[in-house]
Amino acid sequence: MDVSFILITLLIGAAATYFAGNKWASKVALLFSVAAFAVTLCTVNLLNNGENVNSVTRWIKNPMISISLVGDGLSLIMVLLTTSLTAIIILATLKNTFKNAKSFYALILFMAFAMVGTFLSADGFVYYIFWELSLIPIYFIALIWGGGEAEARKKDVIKFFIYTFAGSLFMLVAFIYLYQKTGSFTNGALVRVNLTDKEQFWIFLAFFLAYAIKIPIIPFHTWQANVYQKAPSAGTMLLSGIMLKMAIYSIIRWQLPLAPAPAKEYMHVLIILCVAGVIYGSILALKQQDLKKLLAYSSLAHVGLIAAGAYTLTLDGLRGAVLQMIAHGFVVVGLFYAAEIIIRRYNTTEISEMGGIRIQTPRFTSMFMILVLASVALPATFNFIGEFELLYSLAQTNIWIAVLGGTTIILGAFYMLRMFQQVMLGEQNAKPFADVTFGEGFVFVTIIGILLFFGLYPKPIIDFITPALENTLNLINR
Amino acid sequence: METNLALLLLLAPFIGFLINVFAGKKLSGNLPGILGTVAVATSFAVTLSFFLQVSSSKEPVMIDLFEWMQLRNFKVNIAFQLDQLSLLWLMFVTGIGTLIHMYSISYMHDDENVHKFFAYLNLFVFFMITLVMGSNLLIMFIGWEGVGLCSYLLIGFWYKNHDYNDAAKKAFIMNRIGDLGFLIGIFILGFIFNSLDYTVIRTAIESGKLLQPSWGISIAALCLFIGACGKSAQIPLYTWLPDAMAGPTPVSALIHAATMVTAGIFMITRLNFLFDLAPEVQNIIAIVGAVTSLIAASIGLIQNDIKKVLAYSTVSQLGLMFLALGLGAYQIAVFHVITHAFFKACLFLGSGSVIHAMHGEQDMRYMGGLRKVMKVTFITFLISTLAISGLPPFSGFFSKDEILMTAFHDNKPLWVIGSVASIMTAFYMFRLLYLTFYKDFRGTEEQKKHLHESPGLITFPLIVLAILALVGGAISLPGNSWLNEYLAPVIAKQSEHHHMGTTEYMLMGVAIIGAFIGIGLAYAKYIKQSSVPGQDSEITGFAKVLYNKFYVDEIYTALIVKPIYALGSFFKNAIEVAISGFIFGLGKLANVLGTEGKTLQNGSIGFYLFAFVLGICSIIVYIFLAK
Amino acid sequence: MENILQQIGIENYIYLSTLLFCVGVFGVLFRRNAIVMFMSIEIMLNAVNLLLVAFSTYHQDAAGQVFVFFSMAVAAAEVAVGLAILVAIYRNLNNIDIDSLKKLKG
Amino acid sequence: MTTLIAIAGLGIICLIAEIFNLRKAIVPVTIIGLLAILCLNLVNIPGVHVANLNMEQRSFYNNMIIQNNYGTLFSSLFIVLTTFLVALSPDFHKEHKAKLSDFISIKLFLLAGAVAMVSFGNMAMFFLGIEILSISLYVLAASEPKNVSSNEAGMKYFLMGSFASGLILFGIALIYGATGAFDIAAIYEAVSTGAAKGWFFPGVVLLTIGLLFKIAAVPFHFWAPDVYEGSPALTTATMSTLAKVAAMAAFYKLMRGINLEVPGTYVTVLIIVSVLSMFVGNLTALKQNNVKRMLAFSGISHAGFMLMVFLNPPVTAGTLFYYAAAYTLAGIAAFAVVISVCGDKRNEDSFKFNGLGKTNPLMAAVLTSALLSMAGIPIFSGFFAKFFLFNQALKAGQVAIVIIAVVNSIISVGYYFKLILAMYTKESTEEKQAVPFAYTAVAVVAILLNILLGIFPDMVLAYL
Repeated sequence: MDVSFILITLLIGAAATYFAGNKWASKVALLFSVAAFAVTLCTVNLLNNGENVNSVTRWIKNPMISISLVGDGLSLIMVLLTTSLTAIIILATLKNTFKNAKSFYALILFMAFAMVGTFLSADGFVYYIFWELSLIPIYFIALIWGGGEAEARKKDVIKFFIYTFAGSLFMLVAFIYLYQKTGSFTNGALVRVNLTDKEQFWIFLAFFLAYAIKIPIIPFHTWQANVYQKAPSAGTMLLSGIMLKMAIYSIIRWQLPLAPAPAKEYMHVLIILCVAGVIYGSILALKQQDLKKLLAYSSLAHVGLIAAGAYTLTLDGLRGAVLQMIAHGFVVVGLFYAAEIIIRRYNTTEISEMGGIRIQTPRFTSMFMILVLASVALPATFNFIGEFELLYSLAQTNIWIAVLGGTTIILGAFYMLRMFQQVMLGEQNAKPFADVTFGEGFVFVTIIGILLFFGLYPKPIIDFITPALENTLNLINR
Repeated sequence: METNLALLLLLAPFIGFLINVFAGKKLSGNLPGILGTVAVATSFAVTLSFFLQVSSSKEPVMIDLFEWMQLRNFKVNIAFQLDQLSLLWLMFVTGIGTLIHMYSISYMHDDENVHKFFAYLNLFVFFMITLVMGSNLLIMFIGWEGVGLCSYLLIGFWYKNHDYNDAAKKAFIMNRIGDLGFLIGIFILGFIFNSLDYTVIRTAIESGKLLQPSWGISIAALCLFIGACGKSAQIPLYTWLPDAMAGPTPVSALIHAATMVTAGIFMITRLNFLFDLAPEVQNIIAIVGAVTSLIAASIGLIQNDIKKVLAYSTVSQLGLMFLALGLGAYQIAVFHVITHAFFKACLFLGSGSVIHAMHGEQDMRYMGGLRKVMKVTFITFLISTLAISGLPPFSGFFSKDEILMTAFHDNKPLWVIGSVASIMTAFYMFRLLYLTFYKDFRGTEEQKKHLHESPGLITFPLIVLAILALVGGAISLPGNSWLNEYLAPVIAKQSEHHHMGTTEYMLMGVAIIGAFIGIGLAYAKYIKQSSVPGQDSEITGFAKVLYNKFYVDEIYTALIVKPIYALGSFFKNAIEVAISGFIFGLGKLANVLGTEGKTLQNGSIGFYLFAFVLGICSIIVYIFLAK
Repeated sequence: MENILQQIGIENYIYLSTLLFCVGVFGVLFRRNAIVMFMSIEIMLNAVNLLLVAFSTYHQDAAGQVFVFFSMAVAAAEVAVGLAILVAIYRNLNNIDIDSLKKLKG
Repeated sequence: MTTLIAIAGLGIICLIAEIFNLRKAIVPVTIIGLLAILCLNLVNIPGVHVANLNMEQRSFYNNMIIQNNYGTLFSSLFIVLTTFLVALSPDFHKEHKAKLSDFISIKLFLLAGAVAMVSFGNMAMFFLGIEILSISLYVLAASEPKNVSSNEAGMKYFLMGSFASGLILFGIALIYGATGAFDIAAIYEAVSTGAAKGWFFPGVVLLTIGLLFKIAAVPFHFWAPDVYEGSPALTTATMSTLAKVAAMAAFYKLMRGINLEVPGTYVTVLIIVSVLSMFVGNLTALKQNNVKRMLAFSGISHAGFMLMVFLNPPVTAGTLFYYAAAYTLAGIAAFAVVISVCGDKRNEDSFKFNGLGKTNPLMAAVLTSALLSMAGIPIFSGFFAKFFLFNQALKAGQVAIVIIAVVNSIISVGYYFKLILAMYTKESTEEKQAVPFAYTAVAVVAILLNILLGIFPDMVLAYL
């Protein structure tokens, strides 16, 4: 029993879903995603019992490439996030009916497969393959099942694809270059190679391009809002909930250990860039009239803070980044699901056409409210833990940066509450709004439960990830 | 055992909240209210037992539950600390809380969402208890933001009205500004002390071996004070409090008068040992407090909305408390917090009772003569008014007088400001009293018909609070103060308490005279001339400035909100467009080149062959002749 | 035996055939009549054949001459195909002007 | 050697079969025959341990033919491709069945030429191979006499092709003059001993130019788009896969065979040509509406990519073969779909692919995969091909070229995905017609082979 089982489960799941036919696709997909989650839990358990969950398979002799999957605290927590969120996302989409559902769900599972692979692979080349692979499904999901005017959608989706593809190709070049230096792609070997600062700089840059586009960090973010808006909610959830976490995870797993010198030298530049993203995103969110775009920009802001934390190269920063990744993953999925529900009921994304929903839906309102509060990092929600550690790490580098980054708790509250007021409150809306069904409620309750529980008792996660992060830190400071 | 009791104290309101949230809709009639009241009453009972225990044993009760957060150099636990200070606070939080819950049962009984109301109220009490009980700054921060949340929920309780929602939003965001300061303060303390536990920090300080230069501590103290400003509505973050009156009156009484707004004072008192190390910050606190009290009082002079007046008076009183804090007289600040809690809660509830009778009318210009119909309300209101105006033997007299005394000893200008503020207080409070209860009724006939004394559930709390407002001063009489004894363990530096000499008595006299001046002016204007404030349009000159609260809100909008939006549109319309334009530009460039390539491919063999030969020649030239 | 090549010198053969080759090239470049272009190409090929023969004598080695036969055969085949295409074109367009073939472009 | 003979024999059998009008039998027989030849060919592969393509070789007819892993693998690839092409033929030519045997036998001779081009040991053989290939292609290109554009394509291809042949011949002549031999080994000998005369290098350059024309590299590429568009789709498929790769393979073999140390200027020229080809090919492809033209330009850019193997010649044989295999398999799959969509109705405008995702999901999926492979998206072998190429280039220290190549792959995504978009987002304009089994089969098998190659690169890499 090793980590490869998770991948296999998901891959089989994707195939099975496709062949299950449109009628059963969603159910089968749900089944397999839950199975994958279960398998992940088992693996985590094994790891906690100190067993070896890694799996290595020889693949290509020349250049020397082997499919080596490594499960440590860092990667497995991300896998846990991925599988759980995938299950939740599939659960969330059960109600809607897609044309050609079998492909849709198969693609979702396949994407989960690719992303899990990205988190697990310790071989740079395999990692890159999974990284690219995860791009194809989301491309088709956004393209085929997306909403909005077709031409505009095409334009945005292709822009997104080329943009991210471009970024990652440079990462590939960097990997090959490293391979020429070391004769191996494995993370272990790559972090041990001695590079001149100049080489490190260029490699860092290549990686940065790939990640900055994926995360996204300003000014590489222009694809984001449009794609989030156009993609179907499931796609948006996958993108914002998991996919952009891939990039931040990669920063911690690959970029920083591989090229620590520039990371140290340009630390402040990077952090300021990210923090600028926080403020920029927040202020833009204030101006959005489109619900999904608003959430997209808020996500831009939060993720900027996470990246900033990761670049502080402190334990708190890394830990905060990981914690916040998880927290943000759940919150953003929840928020987009809420948005999805509203949009499905009113079939518009214009905030101006909403409002006065609270009267009709006490349950939905409370759930939405809690999610909003979580996303503004109210204490005792999981997000607070993450955001606190992040800001604390920023404060360790420079108190003023911390103040700047801290404005997120003000601006965040500003635009989120504004949105909540415009969407939910006010005199009763003319259009009727049915309160959440049991299924929808279940999704929300799950997410909220997770957020609140770990908000008060994050110890299990912290203890799980800290050793891995300490290793990373040692590699960075080697 | 203690742990369980403490948890009961903490969780009772929370359970009430849960029940009301999930089952509240099904509970009929007053059941939600009764439930909420019982929940808080339970906490009160438990608090009482702890109070007695601690005040006898002098030993704080420490409860450590489990590890919460890990940071580079320390851990933060979920842990609670029941010492003299927190228990004192809990006493009046839960005590007054119970009364106000009771009051609300009747006050809110015909609201459609009454169960929600009590749910929120219970939640608030829960968070307030957390804030007070926490044994480290982060727990306090949980409560700190939690109460902010509840105040948001309760201000916007009537969510159909967007003005109320705006008020709620404003309150939350302004608090958040303070909270950022609080967070930064926490960070700095974290660096300096590698812990956030009060006890650890205190021992670290008192052991006197501080590695960090004290300016670090000063900055931390300043940041924490900013946090306090947000919560306790001090300049420059006070403007949310008057707007917060949008909430139901019991809320104003509980949250925006008695308990939540005093959180700032609690925090500073908690960390008094820290602030003692930063005299410059203490100065700032004192000045801010004094100025706030003056400004707020002056605005209060001519407001016509009965609750607005009380709101500004609250701000002004809080200012006085900060003045005391700034002067290092923590016990006195606490003393005033308590007395103020009594009489201000009473005043708010009284005004609530009036509004209840007036069917929602809040403008004093349409009241008057109510004392005939609403005896109980009137009397309790009168007592509280006297208390706040600082007339002996009412509680307010003692607390306020001690503050002014300290001010006189340490810093004369501040004493002057404080005194002026209290004269104003006396004036506008009696203005309020006269306009509301004296002369003839100025409302519509319709209202006049329905005028009535409020039911027992409303008047009972009034009476209790009035009594407290009357005798509350007893806990810290000049000379021999029970309170100072009681608080001694938690206050690091004992403020030299001055024996009662001639100066002191002289000062008392001055204060009393001042109060009488204020009252006299009010009497002259509103009873003798029986003048009634004119319509908004008639107000002119400085009065207009006062009436519009010095245009502070407008200034803030112009200076902060507007620019942010402008920046937003700039980002949206300029930068976003520019960036994506650049990206698309690359694509366009490729397309243009592609078109060029197409034109080159012109289909004529002649040209193709020509290009072919050209290629050959250039290659040969390059290879053989270019050497 | 006294080889004619020694007297003339192989270089001159190379220059000659290069010259011929260029003549062919220019023919292809500047004539628009397909037949003439074919002929020019033939000139190019024959220039090469000449060169091959010269070299074969120069090296006293028959392979070159054999190769010439190859190339002639190939040239013949090529021209056969070429003419066939030409005929087809003539049937369709009633002329054999190369410039009339500009349908495919862009 | 046997391979070559067998192929030629098979071609003749086809012609004879026509005479005894066993037309029905032709295609099956040919395919079976080709597969048999493939096996026959594969048994020649000595084993994994042979690294260098100059070792472990057997020669026939005093070095006319030299058989080694390089030649064998490439000829196997050609045989596979031809099998696909033959399988596509009957449905493609159903209008004029009478000519079927001619088409098939021409393809077989063409294959013979291609095989000769990768297993020659002598300039004569090389020249013959290249000419057989070219002439059969002229014929195929112009194989629709009634159709003007077919004529035009044939004419253009023929004129410029023979022009190029002239250059190649001239080059050969000069080399012969310089070394006094047509035999590769002998030439190698002469060059390494320095016995070669000064005309040797000019000869090489002319030869190179001729071959650059055959692989359609800028600036000798102008014929390609027009000819691809004008010729019947099946012929285009042949050109863009078999012919191009054969020429490239021959080019590489020749260069490795005859001149060991190339002067820097020469490599520089190749690099410049490669870069130009990438840019011109990709950029111009962006604006094409005709799918065949688009593939022609993408082919030009791929030629540019393949030229990168000359950055580090001694070790790139495997890379070249892998790239060729990946590219041709994807190409065949793509063309199978193109043919199935457009038939031999002379119109391949991309709007005919609108809504293919709905009308024929399978074919759409295949075409998508093929395009993704060409664009170099992982798990398709196209990606690995590019990866190995970049790997070699970086090993040679040519970071700049790699960056340029990367930029080009990014550009290429633009037009590959334009087609994919059309298939999945536009509404279909065509009525849904039944796709012959052969097309589907070829498409699917080809793309499966492609993916297989991607998942197990060692399958072929180990032999070179």
